[in-house]
Amino acid sequence: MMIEALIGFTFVAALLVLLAPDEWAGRLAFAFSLLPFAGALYLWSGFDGAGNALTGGDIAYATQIEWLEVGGRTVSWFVGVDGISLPLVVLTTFLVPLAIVSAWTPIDARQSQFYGLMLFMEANLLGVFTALDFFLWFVFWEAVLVPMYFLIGVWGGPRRKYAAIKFFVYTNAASLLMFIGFMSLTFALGDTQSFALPEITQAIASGGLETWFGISPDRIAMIAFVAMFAGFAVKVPIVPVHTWLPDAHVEAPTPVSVLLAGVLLKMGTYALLRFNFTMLPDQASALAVPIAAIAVISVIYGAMLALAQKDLKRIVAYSSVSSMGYVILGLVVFTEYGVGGATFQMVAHGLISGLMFMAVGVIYNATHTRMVGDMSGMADRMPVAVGILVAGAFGYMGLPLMAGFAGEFFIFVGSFSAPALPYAPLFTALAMFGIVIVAGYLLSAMQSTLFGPFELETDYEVGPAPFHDVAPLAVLLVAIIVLGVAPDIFFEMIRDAALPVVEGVTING
Amino acid sequence: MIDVFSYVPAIVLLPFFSFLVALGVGKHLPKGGAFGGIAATAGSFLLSLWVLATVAGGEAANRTLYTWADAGGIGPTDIELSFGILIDPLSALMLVIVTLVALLVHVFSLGYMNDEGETGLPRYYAGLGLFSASMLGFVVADNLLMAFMFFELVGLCSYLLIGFHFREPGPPSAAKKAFLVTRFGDYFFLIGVVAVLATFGTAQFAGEGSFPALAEAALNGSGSVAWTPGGVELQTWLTVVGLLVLGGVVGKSAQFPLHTWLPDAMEGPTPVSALIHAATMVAAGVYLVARMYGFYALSPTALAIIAFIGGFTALFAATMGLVKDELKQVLAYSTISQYGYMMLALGAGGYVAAVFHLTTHAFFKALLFLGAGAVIIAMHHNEDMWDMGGLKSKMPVTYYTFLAGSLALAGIFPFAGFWSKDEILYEALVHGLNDPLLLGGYLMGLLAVPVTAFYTFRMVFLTFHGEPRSATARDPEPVRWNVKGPLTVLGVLAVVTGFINMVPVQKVLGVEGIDLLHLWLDNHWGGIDGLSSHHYADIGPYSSGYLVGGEVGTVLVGAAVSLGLALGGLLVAWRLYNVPSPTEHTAKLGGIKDVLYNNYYLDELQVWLAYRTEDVAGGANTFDQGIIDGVVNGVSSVSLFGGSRVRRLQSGVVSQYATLLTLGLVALLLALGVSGGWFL
Amino acid sequence: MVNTLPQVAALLPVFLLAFTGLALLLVDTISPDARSNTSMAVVGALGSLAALAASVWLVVSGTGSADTGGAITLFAEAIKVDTMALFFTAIFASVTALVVVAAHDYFHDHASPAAFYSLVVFAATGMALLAAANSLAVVFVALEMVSLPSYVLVAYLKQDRGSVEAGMKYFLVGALSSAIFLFGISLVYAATGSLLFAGVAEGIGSLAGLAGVAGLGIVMIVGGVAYKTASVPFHFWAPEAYEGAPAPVSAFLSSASKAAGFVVAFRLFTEAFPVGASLTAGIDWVLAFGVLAAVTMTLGNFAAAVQEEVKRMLAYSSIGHAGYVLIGVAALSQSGSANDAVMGAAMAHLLVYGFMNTGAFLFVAMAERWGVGRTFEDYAGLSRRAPVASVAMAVFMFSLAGLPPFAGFFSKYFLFMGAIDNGFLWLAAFGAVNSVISLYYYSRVVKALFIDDPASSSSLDAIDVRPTGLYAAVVFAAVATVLLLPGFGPVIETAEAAASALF
Amino acid sequence: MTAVAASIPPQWYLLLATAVFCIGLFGVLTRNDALYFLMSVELMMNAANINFVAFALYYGDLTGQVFALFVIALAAAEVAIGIGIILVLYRNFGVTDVTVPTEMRW
Repeated sequence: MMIEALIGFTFVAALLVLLAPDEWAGRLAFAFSLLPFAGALYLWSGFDGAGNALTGGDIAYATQIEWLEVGGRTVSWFVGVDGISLPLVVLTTFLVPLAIVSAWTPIDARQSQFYGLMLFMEANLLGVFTALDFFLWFVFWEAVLVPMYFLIGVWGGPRRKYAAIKFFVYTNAASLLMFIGFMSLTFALGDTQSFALPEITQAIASGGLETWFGISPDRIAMIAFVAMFAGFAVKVPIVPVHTWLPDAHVEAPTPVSVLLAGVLLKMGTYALLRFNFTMLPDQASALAVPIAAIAVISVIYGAMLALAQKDLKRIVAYSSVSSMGYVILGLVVFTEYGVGGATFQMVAHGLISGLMFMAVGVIYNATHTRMVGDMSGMADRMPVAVGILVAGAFGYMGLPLMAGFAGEFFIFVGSFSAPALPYAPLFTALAMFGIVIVAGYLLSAMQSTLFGPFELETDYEVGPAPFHDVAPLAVLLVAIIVLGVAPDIFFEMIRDAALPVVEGVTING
Repeated sequence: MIDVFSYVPAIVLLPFFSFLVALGVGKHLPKGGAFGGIAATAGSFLLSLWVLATVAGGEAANRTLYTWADAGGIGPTDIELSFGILIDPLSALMLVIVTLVALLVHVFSLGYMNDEGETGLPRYYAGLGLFSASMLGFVVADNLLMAFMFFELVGLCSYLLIGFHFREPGPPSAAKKAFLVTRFGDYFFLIGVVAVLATFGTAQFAGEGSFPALAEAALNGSGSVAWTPGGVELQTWLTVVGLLVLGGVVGKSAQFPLHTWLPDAMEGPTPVSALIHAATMVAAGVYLVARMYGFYALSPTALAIIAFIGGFTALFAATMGLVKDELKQVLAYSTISQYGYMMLALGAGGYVAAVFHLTTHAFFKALLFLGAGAVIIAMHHNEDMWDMGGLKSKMPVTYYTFLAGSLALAGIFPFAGFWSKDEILYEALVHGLNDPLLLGGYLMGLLAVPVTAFYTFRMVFLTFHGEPRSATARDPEPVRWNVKGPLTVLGVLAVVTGFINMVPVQKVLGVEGIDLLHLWLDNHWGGIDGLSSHHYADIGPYSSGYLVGGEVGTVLVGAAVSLGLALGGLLVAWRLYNVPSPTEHTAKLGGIKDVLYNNYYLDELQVWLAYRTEDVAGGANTFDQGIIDGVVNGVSSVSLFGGSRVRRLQSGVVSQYATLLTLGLVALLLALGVSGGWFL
Repeated sequence: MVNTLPQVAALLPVFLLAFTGLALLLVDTISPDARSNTSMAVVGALGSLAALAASVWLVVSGTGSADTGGAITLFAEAIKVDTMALFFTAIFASVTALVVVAAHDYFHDHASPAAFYSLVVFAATGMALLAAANSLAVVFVALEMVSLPSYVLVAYLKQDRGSVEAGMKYFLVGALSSAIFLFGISLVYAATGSLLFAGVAEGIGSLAGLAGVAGLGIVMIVGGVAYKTASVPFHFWAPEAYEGAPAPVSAFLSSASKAAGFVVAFRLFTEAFPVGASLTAGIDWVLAFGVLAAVTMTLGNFAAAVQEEVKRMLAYSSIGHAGYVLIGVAALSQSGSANDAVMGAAMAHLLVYGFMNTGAFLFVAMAERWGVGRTFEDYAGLSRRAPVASVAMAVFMFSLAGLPPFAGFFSKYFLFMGAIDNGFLWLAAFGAVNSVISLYYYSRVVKALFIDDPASSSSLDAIDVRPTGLYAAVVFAAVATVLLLPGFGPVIETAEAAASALF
Repeated sequence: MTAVAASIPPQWYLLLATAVFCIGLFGVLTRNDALYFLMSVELMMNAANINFVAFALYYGDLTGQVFALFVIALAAAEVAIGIGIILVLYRNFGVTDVTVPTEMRW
């Protein structure tokens, strides 16, 4: 019942914060958000899962309660964690308190609503990462969008309304596509009478797919795979369905960007791993080349776009597209290092992009501009914040002994000689070139904004950032370095859960 | 007996702690944390000496200390990614060099930074500490991945230190360039690392299961590799991998065409330049090749390419050094050129020669940079040699040590540089006689000798001789012990280091046992199997050929030629510049002059490339905003337009509703009727 | 316990509603002045709640369900009480209760509110009867019992040109449709010689060359149903009627009356015109409904997406939802394994819809009560002054759009699921695309309420009163909409049981 | 009498009813005046009645006949309400032309 307690408490906390007066809503929300983190650490400390939850491994903290039955199929409250979902749970509960603290400075209106929605979103995110029943999962998956819609729409920048609706409609359209794909899959599984993901996965693995309204099993699987991939691709996002992301990021307030990049994008990759690559590995390996091509395009194209941006947030946003490309590559190669590295990269990128957005936000708080051209020599005025920003940027460039390098390197090692992917070395080498471009645009942006003589058009004095702005940055940086020096903290359990996925695939040719 | 090797991590960690201390509480410490750094590097230096002694005592270490990650790869076993230490004669020697230079640079910094009242000293010493730590970690690395990681950290530190004066426009740009250009090289290095792991399932340097050993076994058929890309033959693939790793070397060791960052890097504080050029960053590249020489030796093609790049860079950089006006610029190009020599040596199978030159160069180049630093202090940070002159009498210590360094650099007997450079050329010659590409490298290296001597002494004469050409030169600022001390130490070393490896003497006079470095690297006192020079010679492709008079004759001829050329260059410089008031003679070069001034327009080329890339990015952005996002927004506007059409149906006139309603019903009737065949 | 009571007790909810209506008339005659508003509202509310309680109790006690001896038929089989009938009676009763409570505030200053309540309750009675009809005759009579009061209700504001125009259009289209419906019945009678569903089904099974007549009749009946459910092409009255009518009436019509139309459809096209028999007779009404469903939801959503007035947007959206629910009939198939699933989902959706849509219209009623205006712009920033109501409205909007964690999500997705399960992927796809569009315009309301800033500082001053009844109704509807998600299990299972009893 | 009625083949009744229905429909579609509209609708309903009565005879059961009576009553009620609505329509718009009130559209 730990997971239920975790989610339930977060919901309650959200409610209480909603009702709290604005003055101390922020502090209260922070205090509350620490408990889920503690809870997640407790889950971690007592983690006894083994293998992959979907392929019949031992699920930790599993509870399955029948909820309702429809069309002869049971929908149940079924939650639990394995080596893939637990790190993401920890990541979520870890990022939210920091994001809340980073909101203290910028959020100055309707605080209680803001923090309440943040916690509400956290609760749903936890649900997404722990749910093991499709319907339950889908409820949380969709429910994440609502608070996000408000967070962008109410507290966002000038074009917030456009960004919010775009995000909302775009991602919902995607989920519907995915929904239809998954449903046709379940109905082709004639004798599986539940929506429990493990059951469905194992049924498919044991050839449970039947001809359905004259469509052959293979074709159904392929249709479902494509539909789900397309649906999740929007969430990740992958080129060419990425255009909602920069708008959303640019308009969203800093703490929301942190969660958007840090956790929400991971929902997409997590779902891809769970559904497409774990349930339908053979379709995945049949489509390996096009998927890898998309991944590489995302990496290079996203990086090129970032290179062309002048808005610091846009830069980081596009580089997220680029980083997610690595994850896709890692998933499609079906090697232990590849899949495990992809999962690890989710966590690593969550921390690093969170740090970047936070740091940019701290500068924005002081300068009220994010345009590269508008400022220079910020290092002179806010040395600590800038110092951490620089460190974070190098983390983003994949500096060894920081989390980002571990994730990317695992993926590269896994993918370079992957038998599941034709021309693997070529794809890998191409994707790797991203590390050069990323260095290019981050260094240029830093040079012109952080260094050189201090210049900024303001009528007030720009001083060092307040402590509660810098503290979260420092915490994140430490976490990134720790994870980079000792990736096994997560990687051990991740690869334990990733192995069955890898073994699930039959390599053709 | 206590195990010294368990203290090796301390060698790396001590400077790291000094980094933490300086970063954390540096502003509350005297001298901004300088003493912490000095203490740390001193400690590392002593430990390194101890390690050196132990290795001399016949011990060596190749241990895995910490598993970073471990998961299933391709092939039978997991790929384990780990950290460890590999202590053999080579790394032990390198440890001593690095720690010594780092220590001296720390001491010198007291004079150069503190006494000059620089701000941000904690940041500076933190940088130095991290820099030393990274380099030491790189030196002791027992596998390619660990090496790569610290290689990257070295790059980071160079970025931080070159950009130390971040409030000025120049340094940040130079720092960016340094990191980017080396990053470009490291891109290939990274592919190389991944390729090695994929191919052999391990990245260990030494031992039975190490990748050089596996490659060797696979080539002579007594073993096999885990994976090779489809359709690529093993020998070719190994060459490709070697060249990929070489990419990183070319970047860090500033070889053509990735050398352009190094002259700009002079924007950093002079002690940092000394550290970068003598012992850390630039040395890292060459050291890496030496470290995995057992792998390169298996691929003649790779060796030939290394040799040619080296030789070409040696000459190419030297020519650019001819016309520079700033003191440090000249030294910068001399560095590029000297590392070119080392690459030539490695490519030519002169493993020992390369390490030898690495050693001597570390000392005399550190000396030259620190000397230059002293001059710069004296000149109130004016680096233009045309404003100097006549400093000889004002600052004798600096002058004589600097002179020793210059003689070494120019390769004048019996200074350190002579021995090492002579051996390189000798190796290139004897091996090159059977290998045209190598011979080309040799000839370029030989041509570079007089050029080097010329620009070196042009520098010396312009700086120290003749009449003072500016007010500051007439009354330079004095320097203190903390500057003179390091200079003296290095000056001595620049003179004597050559004697650790007097191969020519041995060959000519037949005195055994004076080629200490050869014996040292040949595991004469012990080491690790498979990492010895003769093993490299065995697996290497080269056979020696001799000119008239067999070996001895070749030795003498070679030495004589190179020494003669060096002296020639020196004399020309003497004639032109050792006069009371020297003038520019670059006009004599005519058109070439501009080319040399502008470094063969290579920077322009790279800038041009950067701009083109930005254009492409801009195009991609337009495409993204216009086409891809346009489609997205198009969908919504189209549906809204459709909606505004649909609503027009609702005309508000009820009788029209009746009509439409009836028509709809009739349509339905007809459709179903026809399909159902009611009217038949 | 059914055995202990006379069979006719199964009609308890209907009787309760009828008596309530009469009681209201009585109260009105006793105290005919405007002050009777409150007392009328109380009586009406109590009566409808009693009916609700009764129907729920009957459902729980398993009256008319398969496991307690099957449906209860009364009056020479003209009436048939089964789970579905009671299920829908519950929907009608709850909507009525909400509307009555809300109306108390809406008509607080109306000259003669009394008649309103009795009309609403009588209409509800008709609906309840409709749900239990087992003969075409009863269907028609009950249908008129629903329609006639509705015409009056729409035109209830006699001084308001909008209300009158709406009433006129509603009435004329309604009259025409019922005529068509009636003629359809007569043709079916002509072809089959019976008005009882069972008899009709029999006749359909053995049509001797009269397939054409029966077909014409059935299609005309489809037309009648389409009118009641506001589906294309009989939907034209809906936007005007809903826009012009007093908001509580719009709520009543768009929720209860629509549901009434569907209960007829469900019964007719399972018991009177079974799929198999009709298809063999060459009467492919499944296709007809499929086309209607697709066209209806598309038209409704596209038109709703471009409205300026919230009320009219809701009107079109309710057309769109009619399209969704039509899937419940359109996705039936002869050999389909999920017939009961899809129809049950449709019923469940109607129940949920009864709450969320009524709530939405009642929020509009509140806005009209405040007099803040009708367009999206007028709603800007309402959340600043009326947070509770605005949150409730947001709940309704997201639920209508089919977003979790609200009930509309489940009902809608079970609907699509059932369609997919029965092989009607294309219908589900239509529904999905439309849901995306609907998301756009529903979120426009939320955007106006929460995100947009008020047009002017004074524009919110209109919100000076806190109409208790309206608030109560809206909040109750919102709570129900939320609680129906966790509590969806019994609902969907009852609905499926009810549906499966029809096949 | 009954024999006569019964001797007429049912198709004719169908045709008659359909004809009356179409006439009514025609009226609905062509007349703009609310009252004419109403009358035409009545006509359509009576067409249905013809069917009921005729086929009640044809099948020999009374259901249709009885139902016809129901329908007549309902039609009357409908007319009553219709007239009422047309009355308020006239009060507000001053016309009985149904094409005039078009304040609500699109």
